[in-house]
Amino acid sequence: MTKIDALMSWKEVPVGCHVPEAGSTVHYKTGDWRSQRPILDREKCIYCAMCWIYCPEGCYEDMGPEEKYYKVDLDFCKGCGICAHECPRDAIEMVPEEV
Amino acid sequence: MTADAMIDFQKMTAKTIPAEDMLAPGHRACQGCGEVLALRLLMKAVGPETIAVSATGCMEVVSSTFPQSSWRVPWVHVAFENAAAVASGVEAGYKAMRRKGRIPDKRTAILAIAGDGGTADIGLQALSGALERGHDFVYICLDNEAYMNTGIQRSSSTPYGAMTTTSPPGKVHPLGQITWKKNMPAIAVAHNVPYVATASPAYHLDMMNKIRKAVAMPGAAYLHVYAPCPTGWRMRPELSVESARLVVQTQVFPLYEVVNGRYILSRKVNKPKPLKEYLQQQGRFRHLDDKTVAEIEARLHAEYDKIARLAEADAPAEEKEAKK
Amino acid sequence: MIEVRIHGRGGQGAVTSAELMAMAAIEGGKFAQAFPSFGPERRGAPVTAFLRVDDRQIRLREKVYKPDIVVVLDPSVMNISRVDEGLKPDGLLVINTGREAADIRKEYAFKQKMALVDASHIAMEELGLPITNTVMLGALVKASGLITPEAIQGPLSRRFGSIAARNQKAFDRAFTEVRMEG
Amino acid sequence: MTGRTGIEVSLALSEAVKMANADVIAAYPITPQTHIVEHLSELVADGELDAEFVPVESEHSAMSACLGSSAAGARTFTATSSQGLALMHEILYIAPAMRLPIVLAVANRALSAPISIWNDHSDIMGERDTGWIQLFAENGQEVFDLTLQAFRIAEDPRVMLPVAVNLDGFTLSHVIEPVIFPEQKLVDQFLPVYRPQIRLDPAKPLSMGMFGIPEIYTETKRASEMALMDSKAVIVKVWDEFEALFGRKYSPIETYKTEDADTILVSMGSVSETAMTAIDEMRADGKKVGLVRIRMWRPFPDEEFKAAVAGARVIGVTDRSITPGSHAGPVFMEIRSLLYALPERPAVFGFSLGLGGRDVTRDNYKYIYDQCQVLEDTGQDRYEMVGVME
Repeated sequence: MTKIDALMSWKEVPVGCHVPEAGSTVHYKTGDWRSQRPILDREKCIYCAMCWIYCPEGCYEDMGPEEKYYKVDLDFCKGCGICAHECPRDAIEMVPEEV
Repeated sequence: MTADAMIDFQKMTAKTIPAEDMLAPGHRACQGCGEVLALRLLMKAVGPETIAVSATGCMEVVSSTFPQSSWRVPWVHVAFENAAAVASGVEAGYKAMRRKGRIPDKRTAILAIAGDGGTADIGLQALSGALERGHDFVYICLDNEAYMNTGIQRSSSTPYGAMTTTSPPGKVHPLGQITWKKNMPAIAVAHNVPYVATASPAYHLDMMNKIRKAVAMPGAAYLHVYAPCPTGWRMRPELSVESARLVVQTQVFPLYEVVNGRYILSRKVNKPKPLKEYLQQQGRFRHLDDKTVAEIEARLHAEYDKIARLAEADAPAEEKEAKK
Repeated sequence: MIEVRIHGRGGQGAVTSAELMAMAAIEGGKFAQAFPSFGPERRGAPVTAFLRVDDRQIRLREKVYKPDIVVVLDPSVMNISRVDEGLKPDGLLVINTGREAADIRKEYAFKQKMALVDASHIAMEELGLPITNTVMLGALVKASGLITPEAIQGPLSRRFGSIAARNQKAFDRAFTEVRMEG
Repeated sequence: MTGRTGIEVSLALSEAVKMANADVIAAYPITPQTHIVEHLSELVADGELDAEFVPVESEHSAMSACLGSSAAGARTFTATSSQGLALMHEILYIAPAMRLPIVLAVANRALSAPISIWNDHSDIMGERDTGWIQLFAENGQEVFDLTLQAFRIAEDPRVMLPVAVNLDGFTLSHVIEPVIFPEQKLVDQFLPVYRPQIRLDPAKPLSMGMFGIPEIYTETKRASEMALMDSKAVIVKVWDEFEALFGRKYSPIETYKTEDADTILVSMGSVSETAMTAIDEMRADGKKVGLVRIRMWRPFPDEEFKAAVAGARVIGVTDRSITPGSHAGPVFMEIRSLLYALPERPAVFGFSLGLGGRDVTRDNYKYIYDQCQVLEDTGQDRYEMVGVME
């Protein structure tokens, strides 16, 4: 298991300072970078996947053919607003995070 | 394209895009980064049987802060100017070990990934060497048109008229960047590699299929990917994809392939949108006057026409016939 | 330890002759060293090569300053440098020349023993080329006894492959035709 | 090739790479390294060595390709000299930090300007602090042996560090001399197939070459420094094993007639042989002089060196390079600072010689011996560039 924080004894540094756990930035939550969050209006959503495709974080999850929408993972969403801007039905609105 | 490579190459459709990402979230790219978006989609398209080599740069830094990595494929970074050389070594090592029976006899995609500085400037020699030697790998240039990682300095890939921190428009020199963008795809084509292509993340399926084709093609391939940088371009972050679309629609960045020397236009732009639509979203072009914009537009249209003419000249006879 | 200095011009095989001698000596169980005068000299420029042969391990990486034997592959080199420089008083000069010994001694004032052979002539007849290195080895081996004449056969055949027989013949002729003087 | 053969040392080195069954050779030609890579490309072209020969477009790319190949898990070799090594400089640091067991032969040559193709140690001294294991050979047999050993040492799971085998350019690389070649099966016993514990493998994805923030950088440096220091014990074990199999002994520090010596000269590389002959001649003249040869330059064998010079009154250290601006050469500085902490320390004097192919002779060592006595007698402390025309 990769350590999450970088503070460690030199004896604990993995050989070559390599990181053995693939995709381990999932332990680093970028959601707190966000000053606005996307809110989806499921009434308008046509399940076209553009938010899922164009999210630079890859933080939209396909909820499947039953639910027919994509759900944002706020642990990682940085609030860039691409999903809202690219949505062909204007189904996503960016709203400020509460201060 | 050889017949064998054609057979291996399965075109991806909107329905067959894999759910899995090979680049995990939690990376530290800027809000709205078009480069990391392009990279994520490219990695999704190539899938897990891949080894990635990164040059120093934004994508390397944001994905690999110890003790975490965003990479779900084996990944190595060595330095700035040598991604192509490192990938050459990975490829040679794999080839030798496969031949000697030490690893399974299957094809592993080997990617070298660098920014425009790591490609068109400091990494050009290593890239030229690797393309000329014909290693079986794909070189991806993620072009955000300046040295963004170090703070938006100009590169040879910075477009004419763009403001960067080392091409500032001043009282005596008001233009900003005074040189025209280096034509990297043409340099790659000059190496007679089997596959060269340009791509934009706004045309995601086109881009994802190009990387798949590049991987399927035996030998060296070069992919030049437009990578919007809201931070470096002084642009609102939500406009990354739109700018990646406009750059194609304005003929600034033509999408094409060069397959075994034959030019194919991926997207014909017969009625280009006004250049101004593309420029006005980006603060880096704010200082340009209308006259300069018109000059730039004329030159970019001429560049586009060159590619279009090459594609037309190379088109198969039946296609030309059909046109008549 | 016997130290040999070979004078020639770039392309005449001075280095090769030192190498072949060293290989032959080593195969005969001796210790030997062969090395060129390291430099950027191109074809035609005067060059030297060095050879050391001993019965025990050679622990010396200097150039050869006081040779026991000097070999001259190309007589024209004698006009541009003192080939006998540093040559020990009881040393030996092995020279490619068709001229009389007295002539040579008079012109160059060599004080040491000389072994003369018309290597250029033999080379043209046997090899069809004015390359005198293997020819001169025949003279060197005969005049010095550094190795047995048979010892050269292995290195010659490995180096020259299909033309080894012709080189061997050139070597043999020089071995027989060499003229000792002094 | 087996048994005792007369062969050019560069070719003997290539034969060692062949017997080591290297997987990848990435190299760029530079004098005087060329014969090594020419012969390797012949061996590959003839199918005698089943390897990929990558004819890169520069030494920078040579070392970069080596990192890639080694990270992929392949046994990897390259060779260079001088400017070529300097061009590799940036990448040299990265190999040990990423624990990649590359073997590099350096046919040592001077650095420009003026351009010089001839031998000295300026090239490798510029790479002293890159974190590589650095070994020096004195003759052709050692070049062959050290090259084989280098793979074994580098790839030892306890080591996993790159190794540079140094051989003097021309002075050693271009000499034909006797070399004993072992049987292949003995080599295979000494050097098994390389099976790295970690490598770039899609079945087990890992990331190499990370971004190190200040909170971790110091610790990573400490970890690689300790790996280098700890490699000494493993190297010595490998040498013991080598001796048992092949009958030739290697030590981090090697001595010659030092037992009762009051003056000890220190040298590295092939000129040590000339120095030994000079010692013989001085001994014949009744001088109590001995020689210490540094085989293992990095990691520096502190304890072995101190033991080797114990009892000496004066030490004359020879350098084949200079450290401009410091009045000292790198080997001299190393040794003087090492011995400074001794309660009863000898006088240590530094001399540089043999720069840019200037011939290193027995007379040089005799002169250095004499100068050591003068300096000590007169209480002077002066670094000297031997043979410089005033």
